[in-house]
Amino acid sequence: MLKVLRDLLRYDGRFRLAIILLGGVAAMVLLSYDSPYDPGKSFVVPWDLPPSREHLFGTTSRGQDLFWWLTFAVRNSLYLGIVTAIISRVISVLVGLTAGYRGGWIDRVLMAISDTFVVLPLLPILILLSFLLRDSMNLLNLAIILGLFGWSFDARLIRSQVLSLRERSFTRTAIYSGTSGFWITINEHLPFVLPIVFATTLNNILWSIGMEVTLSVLGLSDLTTPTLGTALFWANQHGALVAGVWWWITAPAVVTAILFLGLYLLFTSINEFIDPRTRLRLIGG
Amino acid sequence: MRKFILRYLIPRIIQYLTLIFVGITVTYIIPRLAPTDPVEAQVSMMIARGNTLDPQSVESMRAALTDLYGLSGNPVEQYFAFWGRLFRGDLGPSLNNFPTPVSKMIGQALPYTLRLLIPAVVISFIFGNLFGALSSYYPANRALNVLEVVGQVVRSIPYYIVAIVLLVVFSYFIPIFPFSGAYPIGTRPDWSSIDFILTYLEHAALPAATLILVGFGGWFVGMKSLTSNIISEDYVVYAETAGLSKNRILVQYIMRTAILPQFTALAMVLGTVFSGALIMEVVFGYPGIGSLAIRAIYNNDYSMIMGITIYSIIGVATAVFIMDLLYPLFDPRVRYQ
Amino acid sequence: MTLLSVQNLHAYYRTEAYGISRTVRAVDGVSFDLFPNEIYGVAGESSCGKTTLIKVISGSIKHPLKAFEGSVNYNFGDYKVDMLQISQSELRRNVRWKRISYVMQGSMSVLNPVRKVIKTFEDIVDTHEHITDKNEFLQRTRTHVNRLGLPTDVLNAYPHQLSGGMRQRVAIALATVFQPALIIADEPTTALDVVVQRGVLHMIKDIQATSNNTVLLVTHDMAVHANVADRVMIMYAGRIAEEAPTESIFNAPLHPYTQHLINSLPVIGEKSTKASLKGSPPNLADPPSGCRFHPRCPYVMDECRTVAPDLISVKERHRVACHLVKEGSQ
Amino acid sequence: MSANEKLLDVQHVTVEFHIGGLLAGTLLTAVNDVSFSLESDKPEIFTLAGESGSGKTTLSRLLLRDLEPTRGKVLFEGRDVSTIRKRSEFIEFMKQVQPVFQNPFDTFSPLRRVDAYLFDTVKNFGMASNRRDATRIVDDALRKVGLSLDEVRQRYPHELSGGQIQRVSVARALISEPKLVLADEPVSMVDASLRMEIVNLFKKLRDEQGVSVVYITHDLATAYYISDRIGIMLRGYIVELGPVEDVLERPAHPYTQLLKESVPEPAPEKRESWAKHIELGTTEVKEYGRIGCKFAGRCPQVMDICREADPPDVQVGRQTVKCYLYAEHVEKPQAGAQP
Repeated sequence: MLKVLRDLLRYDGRFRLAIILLGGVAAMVLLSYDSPYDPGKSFVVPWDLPPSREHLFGTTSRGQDLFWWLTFAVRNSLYLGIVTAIISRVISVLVGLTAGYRGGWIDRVLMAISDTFVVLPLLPILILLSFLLRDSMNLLNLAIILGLFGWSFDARLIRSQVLSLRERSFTRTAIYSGTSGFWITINEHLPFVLPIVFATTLNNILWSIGMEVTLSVLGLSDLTTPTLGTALFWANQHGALVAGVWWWITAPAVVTAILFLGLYLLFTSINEFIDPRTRLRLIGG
Repeated sequence: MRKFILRYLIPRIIQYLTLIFVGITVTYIIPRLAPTDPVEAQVSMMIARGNTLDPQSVESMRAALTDLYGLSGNPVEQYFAFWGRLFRGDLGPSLNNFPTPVSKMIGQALPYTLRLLIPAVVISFIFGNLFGALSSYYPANRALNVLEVVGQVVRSIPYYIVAIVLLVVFSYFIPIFPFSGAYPIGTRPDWSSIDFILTYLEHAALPAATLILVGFGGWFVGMKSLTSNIISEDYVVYAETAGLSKNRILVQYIMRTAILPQFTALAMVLGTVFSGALIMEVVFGYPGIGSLAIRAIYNNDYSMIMGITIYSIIGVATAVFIMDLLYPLFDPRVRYQ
Repeated sequence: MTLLSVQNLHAYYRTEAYGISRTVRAVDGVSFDLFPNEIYGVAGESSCGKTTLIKVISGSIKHPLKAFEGSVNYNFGDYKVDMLQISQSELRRNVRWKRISYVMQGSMSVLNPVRKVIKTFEDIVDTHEHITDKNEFLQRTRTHVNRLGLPTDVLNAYPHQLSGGMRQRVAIALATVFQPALIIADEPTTALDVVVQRGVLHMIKDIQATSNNTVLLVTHDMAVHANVADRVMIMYAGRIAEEAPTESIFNAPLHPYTQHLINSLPVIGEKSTKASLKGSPPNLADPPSGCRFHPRCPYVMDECRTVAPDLISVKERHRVACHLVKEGSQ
Repeated sequence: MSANEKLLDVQHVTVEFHIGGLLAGTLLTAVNDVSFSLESDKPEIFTLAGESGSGKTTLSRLLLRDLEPTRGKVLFEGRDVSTIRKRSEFIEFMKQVQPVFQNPFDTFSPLRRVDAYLFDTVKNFGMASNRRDATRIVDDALRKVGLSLDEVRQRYPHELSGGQIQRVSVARALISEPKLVLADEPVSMVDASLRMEIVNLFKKLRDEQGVSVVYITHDLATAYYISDRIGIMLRGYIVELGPVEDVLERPAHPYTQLLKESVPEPAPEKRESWAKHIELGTTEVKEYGRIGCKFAGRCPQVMDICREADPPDVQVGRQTVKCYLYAEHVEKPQAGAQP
């Protein structure tokens, strides 16, 4: 594991950049535990101050220190992303492996459902849903909803991988070694599916954080919880740009961009590394 | 032809109908999951906001809402009544602009969204695919590598953030483009005037640019990974060995096959791009379905949100269906089984 | 006169990934000549370097493959060229297809899947001769295809509508539109059934017999060489083990490896026990010292472990690389 | 088990596939009314030979209970294998019937070590109660194929040669001491210098372990080399069946004759007969749908009746031939058939 990290650090520029960007993000998350200000309170510092040594990202029109407020926002957004990813991964792996290995009508039904989820315009539906659940909408509920909507494409990906694995001779070797379906899935198929699961996890985190931003900007999430989305919502509410408080919009946008870029680079670099083809090339196959 | 209908057409029609069926059913079920009585909540909210409505209007609104939520009769009857109304194209009146029908307002906003969405999709699809293919065919080209980095970066960032960045840069720090709207406040749309069309384009520039940028990145990266596989296919290697010119190989041998899965992908992402267009309208204050939606959210115009959702589902499903039907025109492998 | 003269060719693959670099010595010191009007067979097991050899002599060297040493000289009579020095544009203009054409391994999939077969003919002919009269081109292509015994319908079909054998024959038709001096056929019948294989090989033989050009036939199937080739080269681990006219290779093989290849072939009507060689073909990233065959050779001597044998001529047109065989002797 | 019970008895099996289409589509008969049997008291190597699309692989899946026949029965030691339902019964069946696959580099997952499959087999079939016994059983099986556990322990497939993996594959099949091994093209992807070793292994299995082998191949030369009996398949039918010497030295069916003649011999002096021109049908793909004999389109001795109905099975010497040329009541053409 350490060797893998060392190799990636040494030979992959994307990975290095990802580590630097995400290192910054991780530092913010850690700092949030030692924040001098309570993010729930307003007017704890002078308002509308531009970025300075004292207030790294400036202060908002609501009298909050933007840097410290954003440390909470990053933490909460990541939390949302990870919870969503876990929920949707569980669904997509279960659906994908089942549809792929069982085949037949189970496969057809599961894939009809997942195709529908792929194609449906999610935003209007999420708007409707969040609109109706606005009062009980907190970070966890939003994560659950996004998780329930974000599995379909990846399930299809996993299914098609399993379908092709099922036709490979080694699956039949395992069958005639007396191995049960469960262990075939675990021992023979999962090692090929894991890279997909991993890659899609990062992708899904990106997607759900982006969705949260979108819904928050529309005023449809729990606006009292600091997230990257609500940061932008409040900036818009106070007409930050018109009022000349440009940093209020710019800082969360830049932090979001850094987080996304970091995760995306990590995704592409690791994805290439754990691709069985690359792995085979490495072990000399 | 019979085979084509049975093997290609019918499965797709079934898929189309399933899509609409599931989508609409989900929209039907969602309000029923809400913890409070939506009708009373809506009515009291409207009254509390001090909208001056005479008791008769309140009653008819309550009736309209009950009808809209489909709350009269047992669940099965409700469900069928819901479908019945859909077939009549009747989505009820907007609560905020009572009694203007939702359909009419959506009808007015839709052209703005489409005028933004369609050119953006077409432009990003063409250029993203073109440069994606070029970049895998000429891996050493510096300019293409720069383009790839831009594409990769932009692709991963949500529409909203890209829009904000463009807005801050190009209308705040370097004020080239207008802040918001489809045309200056106070002007009347006049499609015969060149000046009007120019300002219209000027207003559409940033939202369209955002959609194009993000779309470009997606198509670029997708095409690059597709073509980098196709490049090592036997028939491409063969064409190279046969001495065909690079341009001919790129267009007729590489892009021609790689573009086919991209058409399928286009159908798949239409829903996402549509969602992106809605966000653009919100950020840039551009009149369209997205602006309609955000106003509906602020004004608690439930029937409008419901209408937008249903229309979006039907619209996207239909667009995907049409693209599926057109696909065999491009792929002989489907045409002649 | 020689058509092609390959001298001391060394072509290696060099790859690097995450700090692990590998050099695969796929072709390591190969010299041979090709003459006009012959079918020259190249035989060998998987990863003996035969495919790499073809890549180099057809001018398809691409990273990570690189020719490190040696020369590949063609003499087409009116035009002479060194394949290792030629520019891409010249290669395309003067050599590809007009003088050297190629029937690829897995030729079943050389046709563009989304275009009709005739379009591929059109692309190739237009590239090299610029079609001005479309009708004349169509007429000429139909005649060409007919002469090779294929129905003209295939021209208007998409590749997926043709059977594997038919696609293979179309690929051969494509390779012969310009009557090239050299046709390189890389495992042209490997995926085909025996009956179809026979038909396809007949087609290749007929073409050679009528146009008197040179065919370089690469296949691992010794029985095919016995029936098709005029001369055969046996490759082992990136080097030539033996080269001789087909009759000599089959009736008087000198290299222990060749002897084994031929003696171990089962034949209908003969049930005597056949044996395998011990060990496995070497890994070309780390080949054995001395003679590369020595770990598997039944007659191995001390000399074989340290000194690589030279490829020597034992009699006319018969060369072998083995310490057991001395120059001029048998 | 009664004395005259057969090891494997295939009775008139037919496999039909529906191709494409939810509602319509075509019916493809991959295996058509095939019957043959293997005796239980006399181990033998039985070859099913045919070209791609002849149905030999479908037939092998049928014997492995991977597929169910549309019609007919496969009996193993008197039991209809399609009645195997419970997992425990299937395990018992698999202990007796084991496969060896074609592509050595796909037989084991490239991401798993090969010995894991050997130990899995021991464990799943309940062959050993502890690790030491398991190791001994695995090592014994490997020794039967000329390897040892030390040579394959902790090795990934790519670290072994094709020939070695194929031997490991045979060793795995031998662990449960089966009575029947089904080998589907086991040497077609193995290098020539290693091929005979695998082929000889099957002979050894028959002679020393008493294992019967169903050898599936397109290669008539190796078939001749190792088998006792052979069945030639064409588009789902067995067109000729009998002792391998009779079938391949004196083929009776015109298709077998064409096949045998098309096999190139490694003898340059015999070029002439191979080089005799043959007519290649352009309709190879359409033979499946043909009514009557599937070879009628290419047969040099074709008669009208061949295109009308399936030919009968006729006993010619020790061979069973599916051809009208040998049927008594059929008017033979003037040209006459070869002996």
